[in-house]
Amino acid sequence: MGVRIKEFRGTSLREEDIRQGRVLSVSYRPKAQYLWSAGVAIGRYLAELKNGRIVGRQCDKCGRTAVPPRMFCEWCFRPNDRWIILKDSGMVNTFSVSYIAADATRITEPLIPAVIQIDGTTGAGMLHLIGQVDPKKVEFGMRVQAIWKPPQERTGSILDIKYFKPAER
Amino acid sequence: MGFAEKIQSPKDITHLEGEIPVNYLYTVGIAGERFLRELKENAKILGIRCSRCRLVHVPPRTYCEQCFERLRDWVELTSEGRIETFTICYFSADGNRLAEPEIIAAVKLNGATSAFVHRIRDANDRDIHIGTDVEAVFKEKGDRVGSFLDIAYFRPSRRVRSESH
Amino acid sequence: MLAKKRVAVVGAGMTKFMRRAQETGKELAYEAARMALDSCGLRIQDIESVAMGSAPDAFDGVHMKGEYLIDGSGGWRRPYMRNYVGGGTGVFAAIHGWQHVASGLFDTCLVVCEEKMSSCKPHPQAAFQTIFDNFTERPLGPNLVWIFALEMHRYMHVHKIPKEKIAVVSVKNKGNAMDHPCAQLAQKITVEDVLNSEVLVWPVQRLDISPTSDGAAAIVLASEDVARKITDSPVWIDGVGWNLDTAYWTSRDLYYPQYVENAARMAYQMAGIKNPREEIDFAEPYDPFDYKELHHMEGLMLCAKGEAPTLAWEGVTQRDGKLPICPSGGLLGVGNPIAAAGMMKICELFWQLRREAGKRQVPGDPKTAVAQAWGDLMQVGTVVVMRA
Amino acid sequence: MTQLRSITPDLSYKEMMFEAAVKAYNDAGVDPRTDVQSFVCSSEDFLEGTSIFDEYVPDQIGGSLKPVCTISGNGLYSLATAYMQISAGLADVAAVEAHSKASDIASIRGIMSLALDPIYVRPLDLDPYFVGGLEMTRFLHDSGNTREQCALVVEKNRRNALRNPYAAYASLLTAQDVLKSEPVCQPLCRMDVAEPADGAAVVVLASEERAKKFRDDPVWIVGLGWCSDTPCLEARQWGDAVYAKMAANEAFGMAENIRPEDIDLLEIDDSLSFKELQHLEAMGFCGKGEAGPLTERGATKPGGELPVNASGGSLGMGYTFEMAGLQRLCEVVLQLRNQAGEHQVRNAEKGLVQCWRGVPTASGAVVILSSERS
Repeated sequence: MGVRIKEFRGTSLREEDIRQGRVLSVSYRPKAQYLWSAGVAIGRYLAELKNGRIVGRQCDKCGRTAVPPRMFCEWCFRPNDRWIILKDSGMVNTFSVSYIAADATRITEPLIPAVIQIDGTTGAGMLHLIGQVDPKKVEFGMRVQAIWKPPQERTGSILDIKYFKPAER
Repeated sequence: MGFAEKIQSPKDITHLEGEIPVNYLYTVGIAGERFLRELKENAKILGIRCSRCRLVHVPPRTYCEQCFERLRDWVELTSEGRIETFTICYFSADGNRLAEPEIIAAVKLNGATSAFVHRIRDANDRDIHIGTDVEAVFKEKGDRVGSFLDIAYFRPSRRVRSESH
Repeated sequence: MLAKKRVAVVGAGMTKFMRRAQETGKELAYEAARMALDSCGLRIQDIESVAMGSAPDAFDGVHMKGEYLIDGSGGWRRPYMRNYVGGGTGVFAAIHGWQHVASGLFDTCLVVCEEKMSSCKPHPQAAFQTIFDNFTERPLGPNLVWIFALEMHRYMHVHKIPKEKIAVVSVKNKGNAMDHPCAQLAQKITVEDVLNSEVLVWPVQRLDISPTSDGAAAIVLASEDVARKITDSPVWIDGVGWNLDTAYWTSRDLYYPQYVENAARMAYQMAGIKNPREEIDFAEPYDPFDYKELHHMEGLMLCAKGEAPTLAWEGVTQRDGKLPICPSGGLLGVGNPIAAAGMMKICELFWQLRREAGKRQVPGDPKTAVAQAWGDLMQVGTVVVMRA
Repeated sequence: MTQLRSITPDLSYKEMMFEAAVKAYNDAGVDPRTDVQSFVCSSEDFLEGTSIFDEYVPDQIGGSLKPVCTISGNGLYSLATAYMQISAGLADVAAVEAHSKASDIASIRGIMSLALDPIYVRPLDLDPYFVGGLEMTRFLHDSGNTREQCALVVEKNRRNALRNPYAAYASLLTAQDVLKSEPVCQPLCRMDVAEPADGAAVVVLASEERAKKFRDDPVWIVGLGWCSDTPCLEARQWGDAVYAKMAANEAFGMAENIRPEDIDLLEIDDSLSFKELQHLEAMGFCGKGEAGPLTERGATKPGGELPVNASGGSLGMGYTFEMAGLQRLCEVVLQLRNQAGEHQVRNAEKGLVQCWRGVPTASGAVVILSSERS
């Protein structure tokens, strides 16, 4: 597109061109299935969520506590040292208000995704949702508290925490 | 090396099942559109010639991969050719055993320099070897949808079949 | 040890960027590659190596997409390799191509980037679900816009930026794209249009975002002696840099892209740039969202932290401003076929620095420019400095 | 490199990569946070089940907030990229990573099918190994090598693996067992196909100057090449491994004074039994039709005149997808340092490593290593 180039190629279609068969297409449903191994750190993390606890791993060299936990410290590049049982409360580092679902379709009840810094860590946060609050009332730095599923409904998943709600003052 | 601790009981092993949850709809492209339309409408197989490389590509393409020239010289091919290589396949794409094994061959159509990969049916195993003459069997017009599978399969040519009997 | 060689861009090409292309991915790659070769009068036989850049296979729906694209990218019976750093790929592909030539292994390298997002159904967003951690994030049902909204909101909070100072970027880029013949979303819009558009994930609204696109773009690289035989006006790649931050993005403060700064420092050091604000004549930072352009201007050290929104508001970053930013129209205006969009920015630097950008030409006599891309989990920065 | 295993349910891929990285940095005597300036990883999204897998690589190899990139290709391609970065003056020390978490994949054939052309090949809906069957038929026909000689490759490599503690599929099975095994895509049978394995490998490269500071016995990369033939099945030369021939030509071209007859041992792709024979012939280690007879008379055994896959290869160690090339490279490095233990090849000074990206590709790379700087 330099001035020397006169022609740009590319044939733009509308959705209907394909749907109504004006141009040919091939549809395919892939079979892409997995059995991901959680490993040492995430395995324990999920097991502890089932117990209603959030755990992190601490590195003695830099003193950081990491959550979600990993068995190594990425900054010191060494195996880290111990499990730390953390509080299930924290502070809103950032948040947003979502009116769309994962597949980009519209939802009526907005979700409030947030990065929540877990108390007792040095800035380590987790992605989760905020609930039981009017989206307009959520603030940066707001203190929040995990709301857990009842023990019998927990499966060892990040969803064992239903959401975080504003902490009582 | 390694970590301060590891999993020591199989009971503590955790895994998660999941998938990549998407579907696809592929347009057949500029060259594919003309090629597959011709299969569908007229049961004819088109190739495209690169005069520089002396190649006749089938399926046709908008360009020659070897010299990178744009191709425009469409040619009509016969539906007869010969087997370049073959294999007998026992499983489907999802890993299940096929009821009947399927013969798959690379078929070089007369006048083409590239070779289709397609099914061979209606054949005696002993007739299938490198060099066997084969011909395309098309689906009925009403069943053709503009797909590569509008060619239902290849089978040994009439001469091979009559000699075989 | 092989000597390090100076490397030039000698040709560039691209397809139109489209929501839905009829061409297959191979055909798109061919059109861009062929145009890049034609633009400098080379034939594929003159090309010694090919570097391919393309982002998730889950868009095109082809496993080992690099292999699939070989023939359309001119890779037939050549050394051909695909690089992949998420959204940063388009600019990293140029860096990878630079490595092919600067290492002394090859005198020429064709760099091709392709993306065909429209194959993915029901919507390309579906594929983005699979970029999240399978254990700790994906069960929450996140989508891509979530995390950018989280980053944008943090950026706005830390620097107390009103939304309109961000919206002005979208207005500028979609307007700039009016002059780009390949543009998908060229529009004359106003700040009010952006602020009144549908809220997707607050603070992200419909007109804050670039579209999903199909398209391809390509450049031809050559070593110094070869470049001088090909053209009288080569454009030099004088600095390259890239950097990847931790995958644990929730542990970072998202208000500032440190990885972009690190990548920029690497590239500036190589190019001998000490004061980027003075020495860079214009820039093509990555703008998949309007706030990203501002974020990246700061990471590229083209202004102080938090200062970019004001520069945008005051018109400094307009095409005829003191520091033109995204004169092409960027991803917001031209479109965002991920890797091809980053490569489009390299193409734009090439055309601008050769004064061949037509109606998009930035005024004055631009000598030095920077292109940058970004990707993964808000994590990777890729930077190229080019000189006329 | 970690030990290869058929499954590793107790470790995540990150934990496996960390173990390989610790081993490599310890072996090289480098600190990744201060000494290593570039990290090059190898992965393909659909093999991981995660899009943009590049996101998840930096932390466990010491690369956070450093130049890290991913090559969508075999580990040897990543090695070539790191080599170019060092040659271009971008880095003095670079780390190359590749891994396989094959046991995380629950539908490997479904994923391999996604690599076939969606318009012209995938609609056949067949086991993608049919591409290997088509190649094998034509290769045997053109070269005159026999089906039985392919089975002998399996026997040799699985037995070789008995002496290699890293191997996951060591076995005393015989060529007869291979011929009797279940047909997959005839003439290809179940035991002709290397079984998948999990593992991780990290290799540290350094410029000449730095390498000499780290250790007295560095192994030198003296030649490398990579090449792709057509991806279109319709245009394939079915009997020939053109990619291996061209990549070897590039590598030997760069290694100036080294010819195939100077190579003391080879670790080359044997992910399908016939590929070992086809690759030997393509790279010029013997004439057309000679690889089978060489195998028959034991020339390619560890004590033979041209030891091929003394480690056990992919058939004996396990197939590790994009890690396969780096796995073979680690083996040759151990051999050239005289540290290969029970499967040590005597007086090994020059070795060749080769990879093929597997069905349905026609791409691969070659690296020539030497214990002498030459």
